[in-house]
Amino acid sequence: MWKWLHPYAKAERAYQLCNTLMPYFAVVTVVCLVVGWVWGLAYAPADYQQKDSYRIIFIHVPSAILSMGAYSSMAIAAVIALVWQIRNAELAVIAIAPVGAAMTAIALITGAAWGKPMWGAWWVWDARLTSELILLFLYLGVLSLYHAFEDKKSAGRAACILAVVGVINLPIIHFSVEWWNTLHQGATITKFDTSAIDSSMLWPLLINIAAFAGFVGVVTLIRLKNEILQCERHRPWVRELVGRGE
Amino acid sequence: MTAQHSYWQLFTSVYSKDVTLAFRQRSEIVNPLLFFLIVITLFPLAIGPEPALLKRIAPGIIWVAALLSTMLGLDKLFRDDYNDGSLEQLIASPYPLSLSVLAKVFAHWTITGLPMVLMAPMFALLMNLDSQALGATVLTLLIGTPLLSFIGAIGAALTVGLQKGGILMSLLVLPLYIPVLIFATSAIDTSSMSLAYGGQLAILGAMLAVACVCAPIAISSALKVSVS
Amino acid sequence: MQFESLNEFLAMGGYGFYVWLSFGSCAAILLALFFSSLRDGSKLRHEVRAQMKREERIKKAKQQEQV
Amino acid sequence: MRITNLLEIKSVTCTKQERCLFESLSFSLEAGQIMQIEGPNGAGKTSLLRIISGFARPDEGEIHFSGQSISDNYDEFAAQLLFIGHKTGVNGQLTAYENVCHWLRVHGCHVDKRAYDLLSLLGLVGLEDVPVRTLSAGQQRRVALVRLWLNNAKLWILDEPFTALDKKGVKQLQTRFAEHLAQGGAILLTTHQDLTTHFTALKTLVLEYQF
Repeated sequence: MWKWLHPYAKAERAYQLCNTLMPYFAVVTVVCLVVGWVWGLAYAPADYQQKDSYRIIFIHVPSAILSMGAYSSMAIAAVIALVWQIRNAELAVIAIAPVGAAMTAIALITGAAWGKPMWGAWWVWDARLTSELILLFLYLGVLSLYHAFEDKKSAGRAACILAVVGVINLPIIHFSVEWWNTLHQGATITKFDTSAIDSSMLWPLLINIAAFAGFVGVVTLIRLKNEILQCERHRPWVRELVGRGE
Repeated sequence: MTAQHSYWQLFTSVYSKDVTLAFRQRSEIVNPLLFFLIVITLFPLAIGPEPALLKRIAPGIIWVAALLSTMLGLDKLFRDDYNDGSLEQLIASPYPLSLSVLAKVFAHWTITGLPMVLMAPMFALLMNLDSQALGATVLTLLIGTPLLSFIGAIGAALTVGLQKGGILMSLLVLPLYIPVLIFATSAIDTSSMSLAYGGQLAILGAMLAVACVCAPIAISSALKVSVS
Repeated sequence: MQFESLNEFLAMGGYGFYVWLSFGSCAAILLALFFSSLRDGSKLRHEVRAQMKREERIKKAKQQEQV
Repeated sequence: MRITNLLEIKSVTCTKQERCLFESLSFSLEAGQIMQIEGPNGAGKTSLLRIISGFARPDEGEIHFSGQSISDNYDEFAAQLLFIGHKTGVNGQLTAYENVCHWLRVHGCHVDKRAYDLLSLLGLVGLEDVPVRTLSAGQQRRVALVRLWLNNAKLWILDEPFTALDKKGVKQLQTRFAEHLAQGGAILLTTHQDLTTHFTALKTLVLEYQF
């Protein structure tokens, strides 16, 4: 596998790989997003307890899952960047971070909008929401650290180190927040019992998760392409590419 | 000269340099303590002096104050060495950088954490904590403050090369402090209800052990990035 | 279809504000991220092109000087 | 037996802030050689020295010391390296003697009375136990340069070692250079002044300012 993977450490090959992968992700995103939203909003049956307000789940859960997923893939890229000193992995970290932060922000906003009709308050110190909030801080930390450095090479490596430190801490934070929550509130009403979910609701949820994953993929690829161009802008291949009007 | 002997020599040398410097400028030791004291004074003034209320919120206040006063010294932890070039000399020494870093973190703890632990009984009295909770406060501070120094040093190492790294460092570090805060305050809470709080202390101890091993590696690689 | 009319669909059984707030802000964030990423890319290409033209002008000026 | 090619720079490229400082730079340094790097301000002299010392990473290329890449085993290389940069690593709050002792311990050298004698040799008599910040710029630099007499490193990398030194100091330093070279060491330095002593094994490298 290593032999197959190694050429992609070269910037030009990575750029081409982004280009080949992008259409697949784009198709998945567009199709799933349209199907998922229409199905979720209009066709899925209403929940017998939460009525139509539960439809927020079709974006809340995917964005929450993807916010964690994006962080872990960012951390994996960071480990690769630090251990094998592959510059493209560093760029990938920087490309994923804003996308992950956006996912976290969506999860927080939708969580609040769901909390208001369910709990009567916009913000409840619920374990999952609190973890999401801390995750947002971690994302913002990586981003602001990257932008604080003038030299982008050091910036990339510093952001990678912080991402790895963050991912080691994330399970501890998550666990401690869950534990703190049970300590202070007793067993709170869990928003959604996933085991009891009916297939008429599960399918649109899964499709929406796929749509969000596709979206994260597409935007990450676009941003990765930008980062590669930015750091290779003096290379002949970039000039040729831009000259061709691509 | 055996290798072990010289590792020890490196550790003591780096440690004693930082501690000596701190003792020459007393303010480095005294200021965080004063800050700690003032923050604790502010709370009763802000929310009222009822003993029961103070007792209820004391663990949180003491620990938040401890977090903030640890942050005060962190910015200076690597800043002077970075500015005068000592950091480069440490990197270019034949010993692993993580060992020198470990010594520096211990020195930071001796300067800021240890005085807080020693003064804790007094703060606990101010906040109306009873003797059980007082023991827990001292113990959690004893295990928790080195942990704060370790985690904070990662942030300090990442931002030492930046002109205005201080605020950014607090942004990076404070979210990572959350587990320490949760377990430490809950240990004090539990103890004031006369329950066993060994579990929380054990978790704090485990986190300290992990930080002891992992943090120096992260700190030294962050320092190498900052120096380049 | 769960809803009889468009009005009912928009009302979402009384929860319309919250549901549409969530979906609306979600769509806004997704679109903003997508288009800002695209715009960054085209800005970058523009800069590279400008840099190439600048270099060409310098080259030309040098050649003319020599002549 | 002499080790030839103590230090080898293999096609090193460095860009800073979108500007290419040097590209595919290669040279080597043998034991007993001294190399002076020249060039205008901003040509990348300091960056080159920092890359060779292993503080910064080159964009491309490798540095080999005694046939081994320095990034593979940095601590082993560091044991053979003495680096004195613009920032000398002398702490202003500590005294001259404390500074020297701390440096010696951190670099695994034995601390003995020689340090004290050397301070007086370098014209710091009576200033050994005064905080360094009260000394003049030249005297502060001497505190750092004492290291040249106290180390057993093969390779010296010195960034502008003569700054703020008086004529006598410059002369003393160059005598020490000659001793080090005779013992089979190598020196890499940048300076805007020309060396006054004649070195037979002197190489010069000129870095041009590139746009």
